[in-house]
Amino acid sequence: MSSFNALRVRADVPELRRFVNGRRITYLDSASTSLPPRSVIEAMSRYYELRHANVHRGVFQTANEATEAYEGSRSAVARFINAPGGGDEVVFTKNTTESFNLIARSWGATHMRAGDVVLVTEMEHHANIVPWFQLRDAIGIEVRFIPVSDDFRLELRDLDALLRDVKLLSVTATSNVLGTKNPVEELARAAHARGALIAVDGAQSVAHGPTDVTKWDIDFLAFSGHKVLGPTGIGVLWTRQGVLDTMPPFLGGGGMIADVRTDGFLPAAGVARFEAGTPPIAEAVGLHAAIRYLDALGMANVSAHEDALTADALTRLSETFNGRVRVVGPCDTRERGGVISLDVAGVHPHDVAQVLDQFAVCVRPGHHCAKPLMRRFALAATARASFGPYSLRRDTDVLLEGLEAALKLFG
Amino acid sequence: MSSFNALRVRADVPELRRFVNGRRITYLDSASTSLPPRSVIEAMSRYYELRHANVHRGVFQTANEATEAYEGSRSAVARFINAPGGGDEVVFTKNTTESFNLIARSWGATHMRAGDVVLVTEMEHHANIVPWFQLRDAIGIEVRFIPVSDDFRLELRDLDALLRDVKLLSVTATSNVLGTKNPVEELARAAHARGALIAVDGAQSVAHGPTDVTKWDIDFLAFSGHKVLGPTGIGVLWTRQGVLDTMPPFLGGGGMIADVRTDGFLPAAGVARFEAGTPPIAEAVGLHAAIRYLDALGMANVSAHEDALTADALTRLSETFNGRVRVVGPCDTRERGGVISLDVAGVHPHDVAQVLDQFAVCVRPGHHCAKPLMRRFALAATARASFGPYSLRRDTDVLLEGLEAALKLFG
Amino acid sequence: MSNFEDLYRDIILDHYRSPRNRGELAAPPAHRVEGFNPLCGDEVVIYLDVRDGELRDIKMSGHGCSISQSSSSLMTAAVKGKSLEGVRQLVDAFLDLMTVGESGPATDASHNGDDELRRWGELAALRGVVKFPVRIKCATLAWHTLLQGLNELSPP
Amino acid sequence: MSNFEDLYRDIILDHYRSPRNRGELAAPPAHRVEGFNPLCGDEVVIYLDVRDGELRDIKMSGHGCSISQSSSSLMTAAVKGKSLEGVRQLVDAFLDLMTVGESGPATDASHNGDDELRRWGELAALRGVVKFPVRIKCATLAWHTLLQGLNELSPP
Ligand SMILES: Cc1ncc(COP(=O)(O)O)c(C=O)c1O
Ligand SMILES: Cc1ncc(COP(=O)(O)O)c(C=O)c1O
Repeated sequence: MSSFNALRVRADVPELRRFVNGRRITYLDSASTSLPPRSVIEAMSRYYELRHANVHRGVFQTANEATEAYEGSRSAVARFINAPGGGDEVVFTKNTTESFNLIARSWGATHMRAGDVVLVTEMEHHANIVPWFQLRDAIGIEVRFIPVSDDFRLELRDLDALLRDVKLLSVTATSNVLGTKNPVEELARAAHARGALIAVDGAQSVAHGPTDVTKWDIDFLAFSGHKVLGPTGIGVLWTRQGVLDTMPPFLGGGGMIADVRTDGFLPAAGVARFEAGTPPIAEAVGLHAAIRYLDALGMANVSAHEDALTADALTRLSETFNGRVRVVGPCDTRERGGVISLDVAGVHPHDVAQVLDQFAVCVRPGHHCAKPLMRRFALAATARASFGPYSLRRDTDVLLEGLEAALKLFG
Repeated sequence: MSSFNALRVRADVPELRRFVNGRRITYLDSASTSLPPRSVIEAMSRYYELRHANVHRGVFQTANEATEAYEGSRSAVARFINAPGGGDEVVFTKNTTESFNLIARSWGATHMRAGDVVLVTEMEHHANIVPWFQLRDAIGIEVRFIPVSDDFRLELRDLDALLRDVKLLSVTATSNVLGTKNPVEELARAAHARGALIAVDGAQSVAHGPTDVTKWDIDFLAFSGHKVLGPTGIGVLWTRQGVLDTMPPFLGGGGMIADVRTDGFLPAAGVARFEAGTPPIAEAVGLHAAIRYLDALGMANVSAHEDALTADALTRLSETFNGRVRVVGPCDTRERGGVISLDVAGVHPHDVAQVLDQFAVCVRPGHHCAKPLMRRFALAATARASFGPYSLRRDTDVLLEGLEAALKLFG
Repeated sequence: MSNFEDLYRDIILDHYRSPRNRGELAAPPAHRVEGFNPLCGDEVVIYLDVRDGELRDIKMSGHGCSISQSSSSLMTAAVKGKSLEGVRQLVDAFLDLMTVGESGPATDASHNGDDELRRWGELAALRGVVKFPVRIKCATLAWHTLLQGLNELSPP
Repeated sequence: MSNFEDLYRDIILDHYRSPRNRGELAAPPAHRVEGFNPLCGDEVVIYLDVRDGELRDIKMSGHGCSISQSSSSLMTAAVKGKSLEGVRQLVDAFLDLMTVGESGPATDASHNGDDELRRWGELAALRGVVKFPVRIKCATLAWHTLLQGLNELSPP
């Protein structure tokens, strides 16, 4: 087992040393974006200082090095998520959102017809909803939602009926509002049993516990570099080889073609066909460093660490505030990750966040790009606190202190 | 006039200090990607160390700072290209290629019908060809090509006839193979006179001379961060306000919506509607630093510097090799930029580049993502040398030395 | 006074806790207009009773943060009984006050003299918002909505 | 010997300057097969005269860099007159030699003994290519094309 020491992780992250309003930052917004450790920042700087060049087709040495760095990152991503087909199944996109658009417009537009159904859930992020509405508006598919129960879980009793005519089940591994972890393996079995494929939104899961697309037996996985301690500007779409091979190109341009004439073009083979134009090279280098860093921590350790923090935070929130602060999400840590949405009695999430900012606590108020879910629970917004591998119990101390102050100011 | 000193620029670029094969690097591949100065690399590192947060909707201080940094970059880009409507006309994409795909799928799919024509040129990069073929395959538009003359210019005699039924003229400002600079203002007048819009590919022009979309009177401008001394992972699409307002969203997801329900969505207003998901935040910060750097150099100075280098290189290539090395492109520097494609007698471009690598000279062999142009001149590939603001006359010395060696080895 | 305390002044908190002119008017005859901030979900509904070029009565309902709620309460108190022209002038002036330029607030009421402050009355309490650019949308929601209502009643 | 000199050995340059078996065969009766490297535009056309399970004659044309041209020339010299089975074995072994793993060349012929070298003959001159991963595609183009031709003649 790898060694894990949250204090050491914290020391590795430069931004956590910053002072705001006279206090050291308490960062509880990892569900929005994670803070990269020094090794990630330095890997990108070193890349730009030493070996920056455009990838592919270069003959000179730095061009070879840049290409190796870029392709090396692809292989590392494949190993990290245990992709059965290795790097040949990993497409670099710009973020999770582009990954879902790619699934919808390449796979979806090819394999779905009017009347076919894509089944999502009421707890999806807009990234896994809007592309399907766009496809619906283009070719007439149906977008169906698995309901969320009052206790913040997927309502799966009628799953078999919901799966009727479904070609793709597209579901988040972990909700970015509720923290709910969904039963991905069970859903994969159900989807496959009905002849449907399954896509998993890993944006909130990949940095917080082990990912194993082979064991999960899924068909697509999407996630973002910036949520796994890596850089902005890069995302991943992993697709099972047999599925990838059936997908036409998405964006058109350089790098994704085998030939272009004045009367048409021939797409390239493999993942290249989905990467039009100069790819996010430095970002791939940064993502590789992030994955190396997480790997060294050990994802099972990260998961255990965040579970403990979450359990502690839930207990203390309930004991301290006695109902004045409600957690919008499951209370059992076996069913949830470290994303804690708060509903503070009489205090609007904006005001909660503003008061917390006085304590240098970073939480996010808003609908978290999950408006159907907010409507489901008749909320306009929540104030969301979320953990990362660098989080400590003392972060919860400051959070509680700030929440007290907010209740006092507006009480 | 700003001060310009190429030696100082060179000192600012870390990668140019590197040694390869026992020699300091001679970087002649700026047309593929440019090398960022230290200030760009450090701006991004500082961002990740101090103020990284997700943009928009954040209330805490670093989130505000990140948002200001991101939006500040947008305004800086607008000023740099003299956008009449400011930052409200600047969309951040992932590269030039995505910018063209956005034009094709949002503007093109909305404003063009079967039989309408998009007019491109034989010297376009695949980024400005393939998206139009994809649109043709989707809705039946026609893709028409302005021919290139034997002296490497656009053949504009029949422009008026070529413009028949054209809805969009989409043309590169500077060819990435020939170096040819096209008469953008004249083309804009001709297009507008026929009721067509004009899109300009600035990938090869923006880092090499002044850009003024107002004076040029164009409708779209696309370029990439990594070709203007900035980072990978970011591109720009500038669109005139009146045109932008008529364009539906492109990718779907978070950030580009006004509302999402379980039965549909409402797109956001303004440029936000084209930026789905977490945008390239650190990359925008790097791009801002790059623009600040170029601005301080003065784009007119950069242009004069590269023109002088190009004129000198063309003269010496012709004097030294006496026809054994042919330049595939115009010889008059008033008509061309610092992109010099070489055809070396009896030596394949791959071998040219390989020999040059021994001298630590970085040039790019290949079709440069311009296969229709290569076919036009019956070339499989060229070896391309290209200048940037950090280029010096001595780079040409080493290039000539390497070319001599290549001719000797294969002669 | 710190920026934070300048944001959450007592007047603001008072109007948040005890909003003035809260409620509804029968519409019609009153005019009803809705405002919505899609980014944070804040919502305001305003009822306008306009007669003889004068805003005889105004009521508001909806939900939102302390800034948006107190701003709409302060607004109703400030505009009630005014001539439509006077209302328009006040709305324009207020939206101006809340505009931030590239390098910070364009107008900073706190630098203005007593005259200026007297003119704004209780509304001056909102001047602290300009130091928190993300909150400006909260403070202006009701005002934009009122403007829209006026325009619907008599296009400018 | 530096990597560079190891790439451009005299034998390579000699075969590049004076390619063996260059030309065409009337097809039919000969079998014609084309190979294309879309990334660099290299092209090779191979003509195969196969009779009684033997590659009686082979010719090649096309254009490309020194590595692809010399490799195809060396190939024609090595396979001409061989049994089809022998040709297949050689092609497989050569493509194996040119395979690089994640951490560099999988096989490095230069570490092998004299036996190995004797077996490869002049083809051993191509072993320097594995140190230049981007050039491997150049060296293998003709071989992949030959394999394709053999498969077209008699599916494996
Ligand atoms: C003229 C031209 N257009 C478009 C592109 C594509 O740029 P990118 O690869 O950054 O999308 C390039 C760069 O290769 C270019 O030279
Ligand atoms: C569950 C989930 N899916 C998708 C996304 C979108 O990620 P990105 O903005 O990086 O595209 C997010 C992040 O906000 C998320 O939490």
